[in-house]
Formats: sequence, structure tokens, C-alpha cells
Amino acid sequence: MVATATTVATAATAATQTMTYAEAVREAMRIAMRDDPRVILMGEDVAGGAAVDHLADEDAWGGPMGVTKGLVQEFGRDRVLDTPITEAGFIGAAVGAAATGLRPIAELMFVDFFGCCMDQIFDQGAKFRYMFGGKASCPVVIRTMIGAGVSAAGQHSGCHYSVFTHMPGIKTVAPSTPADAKGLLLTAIRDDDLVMFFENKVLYAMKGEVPDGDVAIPFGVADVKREGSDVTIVAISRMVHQALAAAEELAADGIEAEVIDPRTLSPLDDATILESVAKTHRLVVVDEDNPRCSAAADIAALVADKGFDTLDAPIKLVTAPHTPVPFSPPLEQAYVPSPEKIAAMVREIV
Amino acid sequence: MVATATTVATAATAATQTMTYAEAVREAMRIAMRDDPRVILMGEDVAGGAAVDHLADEDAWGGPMGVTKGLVQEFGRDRVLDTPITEAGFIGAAVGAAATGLRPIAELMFVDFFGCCMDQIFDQGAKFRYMFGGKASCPVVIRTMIGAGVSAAGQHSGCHYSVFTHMPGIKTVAPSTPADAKGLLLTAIRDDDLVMFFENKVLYAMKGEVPDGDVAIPFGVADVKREGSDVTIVAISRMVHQALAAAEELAADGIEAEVIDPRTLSPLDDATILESVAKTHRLVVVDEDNPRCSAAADIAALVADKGFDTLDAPIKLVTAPHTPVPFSPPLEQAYVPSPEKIAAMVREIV
Amino acid sequence: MVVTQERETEAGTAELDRETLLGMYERMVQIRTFEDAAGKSFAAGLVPGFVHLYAGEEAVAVGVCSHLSDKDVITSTNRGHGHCIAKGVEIEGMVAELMGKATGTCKGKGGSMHIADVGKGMLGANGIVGGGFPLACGAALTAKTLGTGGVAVCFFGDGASNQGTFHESLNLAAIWKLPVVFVCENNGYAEATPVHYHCSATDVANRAGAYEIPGVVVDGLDLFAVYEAAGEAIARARRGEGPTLLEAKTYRFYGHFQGDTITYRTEEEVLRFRERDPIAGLKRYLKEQGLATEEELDAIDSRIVDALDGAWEAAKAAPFPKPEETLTDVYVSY
Amino acid sequence: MVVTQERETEAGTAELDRETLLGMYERMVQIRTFEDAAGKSFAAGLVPGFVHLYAGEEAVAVGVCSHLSDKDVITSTNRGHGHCIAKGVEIEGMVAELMGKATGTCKGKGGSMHIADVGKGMLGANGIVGGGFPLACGAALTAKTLGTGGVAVCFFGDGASNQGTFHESLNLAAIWKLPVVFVCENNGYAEATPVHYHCSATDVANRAGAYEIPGVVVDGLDLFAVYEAAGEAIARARRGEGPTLLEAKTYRFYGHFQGDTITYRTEEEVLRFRERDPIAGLKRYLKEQGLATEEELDAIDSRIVDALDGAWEAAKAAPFPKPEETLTDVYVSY
Ligand SMILES: Cc1ncc(C[n+]2csc(CCOP(=O)(O)OP(=O)(O)O)c2C)c(N)n1
Ligand SMILES: Cc1ncc(C[n+]2csc(CCOP(=O)(O)OP(=O)(O)O)c2C)c(N)n1
Ligand SMILES: [Mg+2]
Ligand SMILES: [Mg+2]
Repeated sequence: MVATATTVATAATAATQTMTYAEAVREAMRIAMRDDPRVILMGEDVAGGAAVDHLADEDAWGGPMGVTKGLVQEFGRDRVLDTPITEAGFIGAAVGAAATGLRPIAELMFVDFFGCCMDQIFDQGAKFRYMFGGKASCPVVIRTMIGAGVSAAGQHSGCHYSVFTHMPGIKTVAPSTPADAKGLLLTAIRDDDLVMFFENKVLYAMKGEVPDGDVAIPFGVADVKREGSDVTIVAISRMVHQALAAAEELAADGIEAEVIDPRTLSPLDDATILESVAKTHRLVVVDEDNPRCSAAADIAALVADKGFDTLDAPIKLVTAPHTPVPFSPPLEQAYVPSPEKIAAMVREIV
Repeated sequence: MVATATTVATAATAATQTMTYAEAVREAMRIAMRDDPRVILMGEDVAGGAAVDHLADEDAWGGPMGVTKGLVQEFGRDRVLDTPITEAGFIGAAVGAAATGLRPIAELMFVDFFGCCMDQIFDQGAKFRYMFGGKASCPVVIRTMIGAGVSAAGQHSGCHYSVFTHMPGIKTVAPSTPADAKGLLLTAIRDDDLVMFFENKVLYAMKGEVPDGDVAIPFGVADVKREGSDVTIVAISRMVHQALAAAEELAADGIEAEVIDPRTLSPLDDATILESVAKTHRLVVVDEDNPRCSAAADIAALVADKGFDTLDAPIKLVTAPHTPVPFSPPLEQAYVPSPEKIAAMVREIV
Repeated sequence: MVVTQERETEAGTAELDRETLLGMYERMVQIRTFEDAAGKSFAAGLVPGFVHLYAGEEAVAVGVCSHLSDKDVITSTNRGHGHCIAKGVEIEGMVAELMGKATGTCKGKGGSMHIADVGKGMLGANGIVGGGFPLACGAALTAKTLGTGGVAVCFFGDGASNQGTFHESLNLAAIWKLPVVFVCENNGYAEATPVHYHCSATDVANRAGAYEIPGVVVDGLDLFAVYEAAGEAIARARRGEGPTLLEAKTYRFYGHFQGDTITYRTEEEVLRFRERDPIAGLKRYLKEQGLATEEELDAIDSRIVDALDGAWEAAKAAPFPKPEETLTDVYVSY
Repeated sequence: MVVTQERETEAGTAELDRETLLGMYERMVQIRTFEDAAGKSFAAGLVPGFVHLYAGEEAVAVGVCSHLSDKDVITSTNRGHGHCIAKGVEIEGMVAELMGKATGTCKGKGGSMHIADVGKGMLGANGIVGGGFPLACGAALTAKTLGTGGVAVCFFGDGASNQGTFHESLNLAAIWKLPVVFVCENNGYAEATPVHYHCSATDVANRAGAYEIPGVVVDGLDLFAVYEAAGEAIARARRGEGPTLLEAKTYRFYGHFQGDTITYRTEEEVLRFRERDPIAGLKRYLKEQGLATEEELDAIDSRIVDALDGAWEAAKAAPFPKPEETLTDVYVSY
């Protein structure tokens, strides 16, 4: 790990602009694509309207959520490639291209579709370097949407970053803010390994201050989103905001929660989490993913081993239940960890 | 959970026969197929030599390891179906057949191939019941080989049951002995949900006493493979034997380890694990799978929450490293948790 | 191997009596009315999530499903409302499901993309493009193994024809001679991507040759053309002669999903297809042939609208599921 | 769309000078010798894991790879030794890799099923049937995007032709006109399952029609036939005219893997193909044409045997990797 906290500090002091999470993602791609002709973008309708004669590129979709809108105008259809609906085909092509000289960004529209292309990810791209004795690399970024909250139902709302974090050879990134989205995606694109980049669809419209220019955020460096002394809350992706809301609620009662956003799950910044727990003696992990063999469980296991002696209370997890994501709004609301649930869990152990 | 400890006790007192793990697996299929014409078996060369005129069924492969040998003779090629190499196709067909009236057993030759068919498993079969409001079921068993130890290298040696345990709607079973293999597979085939059944290739040749006849072992009931008072070792699949060997080694030094085999990871018998830790106050989890977001981490997280007050020491995990499975024998040996490593880890906390 | 069916609208209707024809008309109008209302309700904020409308493609679902009964199984797509209605799923439950109500077909757990009614042989709309191919093979395998006499029909889009599951399933169905019919609804686009870009075959049905099974192209805006070709394919499947790939050239009148700005289609193209509206065509035929008067058809239409309005009123009045329902229906037992 | 190439052995050799021919002969003998030795060493317990031998199929790898240089990329299968050798991977490293030694091509981490040498344009044997199709598209996309003039070749078996990745990749390559050639090594079987059972197409090359690309069937036991057809397909790819599906009908002289009892093939069938041994055929041709004498060929053979023996001796003497090597080479940085 070459990353240092200094890099992060530098980023924080740079000039900023207000933009949405979606814009920040796009901005990172634009910077990286300007910078390096080997960076290409491919996916279903990432440009939109390929081979439609009457369509001006500025009117093209830019993805179903418009996240990649405008990129085809600047970089052309040779670098912003619409693919057929053929996840194993085009994700695998991105992997093969990465192993032979390009640095592709491939968009897997929803993470729930990983079952259509997982072999090419975990079994091919992620294992090349190891199986080939260190003589290959696979610098591909797979951007994908996660998260419940828009009634997208059982096959368009999952998280499942745990599945990728489990797999050796993959790096996993889950930004919670526009600034993190931009900075981490820049790092992801320049990284020489296979990176899964999880964008939370509920956060796309969220606005925030984002440093200008080419300011990358290193992997493996957690961000303390809120300082506190009474309990450590580690929260992932959108759950950072639920945790911060819970922390506000708790603060009203005099409970000061420290909220840590690991930002990358693989590599994981063990040290920051363990240091925080050494200070607060209590841990709650908040994860929107299903609970079994989850990132939440993984972080709990880390602390139950390396941080055991500093713990004063059981480690609590607040996660989605062990169920698929329901469609109906009241069910979906019950499914996603809420600030209330988080606060209640904290109260159980403080 | 309708399972009771009584059922297990009954099984234990029945007449037995010595057979290998592979034979026990076959025996369970034979019993279930005799019992119910809706049970069929499908997979690549599960019969072998389909449509080869000169081949007598008794000379057919019965799978690359011979595990299903003889079944086509008894049940014919309409119930023991050789498939093309088409994992999404035939696993998905098994899922579709299960949702419409059959009770298929599908053989995914190596678990490493799950990336070729995962959508049909976790996103279709496992979610039907929930997405359809409880009005469907999917009684399919997917048998698959796991485990390192025979130099099958990076794409034929994984475990990855954590990935399936993570997924709601799936049950996961990982027998460690011939008796458990038979009893649990019988339950799996009669179960009305989607079951992933993980057979460890290194155990196929292992012999053991297996109860005669139609004696099923319920899901969600852990088996205490060795009683002890000083430390609880929870071990999965082949790791049960590594843990038992470690326990013998430790016993020589007066350390009595309790070795618990969860047998099913989903559902997990929380109670047996927590009771044991309440007695021993120490936990080591042994898992041949990669460590991140693993079943080992999951069990650690369970105990770090619900068993925290009974713990006297950090929870230790002994797992494979966060690497693919290497080919070379000395590397593969270093990869798989050994009795020595387990014993050393126990000594760290006892 | 590919047969493009050239036909007169009159052909093949000899076997169809008035009652059947009016039944098919009714189903098609039901679908259209359902979709128009769903679009409006979505815009009004009554329907959460993603909604993909089937309007324009009614002749395909109805032409095919008119040959099926409850013992026959269909798999569907994320554009599944039409298939549901054509297969006999109750409208009341579907409307409630769109709203996420406890009275929905799936108790509100599935929503638009996952409406299913296994008892009616409807194995679910599907949020995964290409997800239905293997499932249809499985349903056909059940029919074959248990000797039920049933067939399976897999509806899929032009975009889905590039998924690996298409290939794996057509091969499997071919070598096992499964009683299944693969019905491609080629509406010219996969989202914003036109078929001539994403698909290397001029006709999707052309791909049947790779499996040495029949491939048939029909005009998907012509109910009778679909009905006839589907009838042959389904009869063939029932006779145990294996699968058919049937491609219906059709068009979706709305965008890919509600909210789509549809910049990728010209106004002229949309109008050209709207002029060939399959329901208007059938209506004209019924009147020309003296099978129904304008008034009779209007009466059917009103009945459907009334029933649908009633369904919406009922759904609006129905309760949402209780939060604890989140935890049920994951397993049969656990 | 499918062209079955009927040819005289003499045809197409005009362009081939003696040196090239002897070079191809040498490669083929290298492969055969390597495989015979690998089989023996496996039986002797020197080679752990699964071993799938390529003997009998040499004309395919050599006939194709003779058109390629290091800037061209191939993807391979679990029966990959022949492809490696034909693409110029060093024998010494391969032998050591089979034994899991630190001096192996992959430092002992990959083994038989994962030998790779990216510098030589060999993107790995592959333990996943069908795993190479998308990767080859990716390599071709790199060549196209960066304008390297390179092509990609994807070797795959008859069994792999039923995987979804086959379909997805051929479609993608066709619509993007990628410089890639898909070479099917149809050896009649996928494990114990014969191609006429598992594959619904009489010829795998017949499936080219589904993508509107050329499909060509050649006699895979005839080096010249393969060489010529591959040359055309590769030239077409280099010209930017897109992919070709080339099917070579061949045979594996050994079983599926070492240990296979091969009950599914008749002795008669094996003998029939053994009689058409591609190396013996080439040898006969070289002598008949006066391009080489028996002695010259024997000398080549001995040189190869000696080099291989040396490689085995070196590999046996080489160290195993150190246990801590288990933890390296997972990431470039972490
Ligand atoms: C595996 C998968 N990939 C992508 C999507 C996103 N998606 C939903 S519908 C659709 C287009 C489908 O096109 P087509 O098959 O032609 O059906 P149509 O929508 O035209 O009815 C896409 C890309 C998905 N749902 N599933
Ligand atoms: C995805 C996947 N499924 C199954 C296997 C097991 N397997 C290895 S080789 C093989 C047969 C391959 O047949 P074919 O493609 O004809 O190649 P051949 O072995 O004849 O060279 C099978 C089934 C695998 N390695 N990967
Ligand atoms: Mg379409
Ligand atoms: Mg073969």
C-alpha cells in the first residue's frame, strides 16, 4: 500500500465545486480518459443509440440513469462503446482487453447481474496474475449500481460487494459521497488490478463539494466521517449517511459516535477501524447488504480478533435481513437499515 | 426448523455399513430416486457416454470422479441425464423444472464454475418464492465439488460456500463424513428449497460408518464431533478432520478442544456454537475458504455479538489466505489450514 | 431453415370461431388498457419502481397464449404485463401488485418486473434479460418427464437474443427435443440500441439454423399471423418433435421504460407503426367480416375499462403489506 | 455460409518453403513428444493434478499459429500444451510448470491447466470450458483500438461450442468486426460425451450463420488444410473484415484426461484415426516431395527428444517454490 493519509489531506484542501455523485463519477471518467488513450468505456447504452443515424451524440442516453451522458460526445464511439446485452461477453472482453494493453472501464448496469458474468470476473481477470506467476495484470474497472431504495425490487436492488470482497485478486470500492466517488474512481482507473466500483443508485442525486482537477484518493484509507468517543460505527456506502443521521440523533442524548467509512473494502483499512475501537471500546457495523458472510461480519470478525482486548461490549451489526429486496415501499423501508435502528442498536451497547 | 436432536440420535443408533463418502453420496441419491419418480439427476457425464451405441451403461463414466456411477443402470437415461457443457442452461433448466413439479439434482462439476450459472441460482431459483409472494417453491439440489488438496489448481479447487450462504433463499450444506453426506443429501433432496450441497473432493475416498436405509439428518443441527472444555473449534467440511487432528495434538498437552461441525451453514445452528463457547470461553473457526466475508468471519461475528459476554479471548480464524489456490504441492499445502496451524492458533488463546 | 410467413390476413381464421376471436380481441384490449393506465398511474406517482409497457405488442402475447392452458408454462421478461394478462393472471392482483399492495399477485413483494402466477402457468416476469430461457427448458423438461402433455413458451426480446442463455437453452432444447417454443418479440430495440446494431443476424429467427430447429419470422402486428405460426410451433412441441424459434416483428408504442425520452426513434417511425396498431387492425377485420359491430366492440371496451377502473380503485383502497412481511416467504422452511 | 474445404494435400504448399515446412514439422513433433512424455510422467507420479493431452491435434495448433507472431494473442483451453508450444512458449518452463517447480512458466502456481506467457501472446490455458471466447474478443479489441495490426485466435473444443460465451462472443466480434478467429478443435467428444449428442449442429462451423460470418470446416488432421484455411481467416481479420469460425475435425489420441478408461470410444475408431496421424502424414509428404530425408527428419526428432529429456532433467533438479510464494502475485499492489 503506497497510500498515505497526506494524500487525503491534500485533497481536502484543494478548491472544490458542488456536484452530484453521478456528476463526480462522470468527471473522474472524463479526466482519466483525457489523460490516457488506453482508457475506454463500454457497457449497455453507455453512449446510447449506437448506429442510429438521426441521433446527435448529445441526445444519446448516456446510460439508463444518464451517468455517462456526454462522454461519447467528447471521446467518440470508438472509446465509448455501446454493447449488446451480453454481460459475459463484454465484461470478459474488457478483462481480455485489460490483460493485453487497454485500461477499460466496463459498466455492469446493476450488480444483481453479476451472475451473468461472474466467471470472467473472479475466475479469469482476478486470477490471471496469480495463476500466471505474476507475469500478467488486469487493469480493468467494473462500475456497477447497488442499493435498495427506489423500489427496483428483487433483481435490481442488491449490494453483494461481500461476494467480490471475498474473492482474491479483486479490489472493492464503495464511495459514499461525490468527493469520494470522484477521487476513488480516478484511483481505480489508474490501478493495475481488477477493481469493482460500487455506485449506490440512491446517492446519484446527492450533492457535495468535490475537489477540482485530478485529485485521486488512495485505496485502503478509511475516512472518519464524524469523530466521536463513545462508539465506533463503521458504515458502508449509503449507510454512512444513515449512520451520520443516527449519530446526530444520539448526540442529542450525549452519545458521541465516531462514523468510519472504509471506502474500500478490499483492501480494508484495518488500522483506522481498530484505532477507533481502541478509543471507543464499542463497535456497530452498518451494512445494507444481506447479513450472512457479509462485509459487516468481516469487519466484526476483524475486531473480534485484533481488537478484542479493547472491546467493552458485544459487536453489533445492523444490516438488511436475510431476504431478497422487496418491492413494496413499506417493505423496502423495513429492509434498509434506518437511522432509528442504528441508534437503537448503539443504545443497546452504550 | 422442524429438526430435532432426537432425529440425529436415532440415526446414530441404527445399523451401519462401512462406505466411502462418494458411495454415501451415491447411496442417498439412489434411495431418494427409488422413493420419488420426480427426482432426476442431471449434469455433465453424470451418466457418461450418452448416445454411444456400443457402451453398456455399467461401463459409463458416472461423472469424472465416478460418484454417480451405476445410477444410470438403475434409473435409465430419462432420469440420469447427461448434459452438454452448458452450466447456465442445465442448472437453469433444473431450477425451472423444480419450480414446475420435478425435484432435480443437478451436478455442477466444480464449485469454481458457479460464475457460469450464478444468475439462475441466486437470482432466479433462490428468489422465486419471495418475489412471487410465497406462491412458488424451488426444490432443487445442486451438488458441487469443493476443496484444494489434489493440485487441481486455480479454477478447480475453491470452496466459496460463503457466496451461497450470503444469498437469501439458498440453503448450504457441507458434510464432512460419509454418514453426514448420506443423511444430509437425503434431507436436501426432500427439502422444498434450493439447496447447494458441497462435496469435498479430498473426502470422496474417506471411509466411515454409515447408517443403513433411509435415515436423514436434519438441516440446522450442528454435530459435536469431539467434546472438550478448553476451546471451541468450529470447522467446516474437510477442516473438521484437520481440527480433530489438532485436537489430538493439543490433548497430548492437556488442552481439550471441542470440535463442532455446523454441517449446514444456512441454516446455521447458532445455539450449539454459542452453548459450546459459553462452556469453553474461547473460539477458533477453521475454514478452507478464503478469509474475507467468509463463513469463518460469519461465525466469528455471531459469537462476537451473541456470545461476547462468555468470551475470554480474541476469536481466531484459521483459513486459507486471500489468494487463489496455487498448483504446486508445497504451495497448496501452505494454502490449506493444517492441524499444526490450528493447534498453534489454539495455543495463542488458551 | 428460416421461413418467413407471407400471408393474407384472412388465412388461418377459418378455424377461429367468433367467440374465440372476440376473446382474443378482449385480451388485447385488456392489455392495452392496462398499459395505458399503468403509464398514467406511474406518471401520477402511484406506481413505484421501473415500469416497462407492452402496448403495441399485444398480438404476440395473445396470438401465442391463445393456444395454451394452465398446464402450459410461460416465462416472460421485464416487459411482462401483456404475457401475464394473456396467460390469464387476474387483473385485480396485477394492479395491486404494481402499487405494492398486500392484495397484489405477489403480495407486493415482486412488483411490475416480477409478477408471477405459477398456478396459471406463468413463471414470472423476469428482471434479468435472458433469464427465462433455461427456466422454460426446465418447465418443458418437467412436462416431458412427467408426461403432462404441456408445453413451455419462452418470450424474449431482440436484445435477449445475444445472451448466452439463449444459445445454451436452444441447444439443450434441440438435443433433448424439449416441448418448448422460443418466441422472440423483436420490437427493434434493446433499450436505446437498435437491433441492427446489437444483433449480428438480420433476423433473430435465422439463428435457429445453429440448432437445426425451425425458425419462423412473422408479422408481430398481425394477430392471425402470430396465432397461426405459434399454433404450428406449439403443436409440433406437443407432438414431441422439439423446439421452434419464432420471431415476431413488433413495436413498442411507449419508450423502453416510463421516463424514457426516446430520442433514438423518429416521430415518423413511431407513427408508421402506430398506423399498424394490431388492435385497430383486428377491430377492422371483425367489423369487415361482420363478426362484430362497432357497438359490440365498444361494449367490450367499456366493460374492460370499467373492470380496470374498479381494479385501480380496489388497489388504492387496499392496505400495504405489514413491515414484518419483509421477513416471510424466503424459504418453505428454515 | 459454411464452406467445407475440399483440397489436395499438395494445394497451398506452393507458398511454403522447405524451411517453414520443417519448422512446422518440428513444432508438431515437439508437441507430440511433449505430450507422450507428460503422459508417462503423470503415470510415474511426477506430475500432480489434472493433465489433458493434445496428441493427435497437433496440425491444428501448428497450422494456425504458424501465421501468428508475438503481437498476436491466443486463448486456449484445458488441453493447452499444444497451443503453448505452437505459440512459442519455452518447453523448459512448461515442463517445470507441469511439475510445479519454481522455474516453471508460472513459477509453479498455474500448472498444466494455466500455462500462460503473455509476452508471447499466449493468454493462458484455461480451466473453464468456454472461458477464452470473451478474452479473445478483448485481445482483438485491444489490437483494433490501439491499431497494433495484431489478431486474436480463440481455440476451443466441440464441447465449448455449447457455452453461452461462444454465442455472446461471436455476436460481439461480428458486430464490432473484431480481428479474431475462432478455431474449434472438434475432436468428437467433450469428456465422454460425443459431439453428435451434445451439439445440435451437424458441424459447429454451421453456427457461423447465426452471426453472418464465414464458417469453414477443414480436416484437422491435415496440416495444409488447416494452414490454408487459417491463413485466409487470419488475413481477413487483419484486413479488418471481422471474425471467422473455423472448425477443424480432429481427434485426441489419448483419453479426456490421464486416467480416463475411454470406454466410450471403440478400439476400431481409435485405430482409424491413429492411421491418419497428422505427423506421419506430414513426414510422408516431406519425403515424397524430396524436401527431407528420413535421416534428416530423424535428426530433428532426436534433437527434440534430447531437448525435452534435458528439460525434464532440469525440472526434476529444480526447486519447488518456497511456501511463502503462496502469498505473492495476487495483486500488482495492495
Ligand atoms: C442481464 C440484464 N442485463 C441488462 C438489463 C437491463 N435491461 C433491462 S430491459 C433491457 C433491454 C431489453 O431489450 P429486449 O430484449 O429487446 O426487450 P425489450 O425491452 O425491447 O422488450 C435491458 C438492457 C437487465 N435487466 N438484465
Ligand atoms: C465451465 C466448465 N465446465 C465443465 C468443465 C469440465 N470439463 C473440462 S474439459 C471438459 C470437456 C471439454 O470438451 P471440449 O470442449 O470438446 O474440449 P476437449 O476436452 O475435447 O479438448 C469438461 C466438461 C470445465 N472445466 N469448465
Ligand atoms: Mg427489444
Ligand atoms: Mg472435444
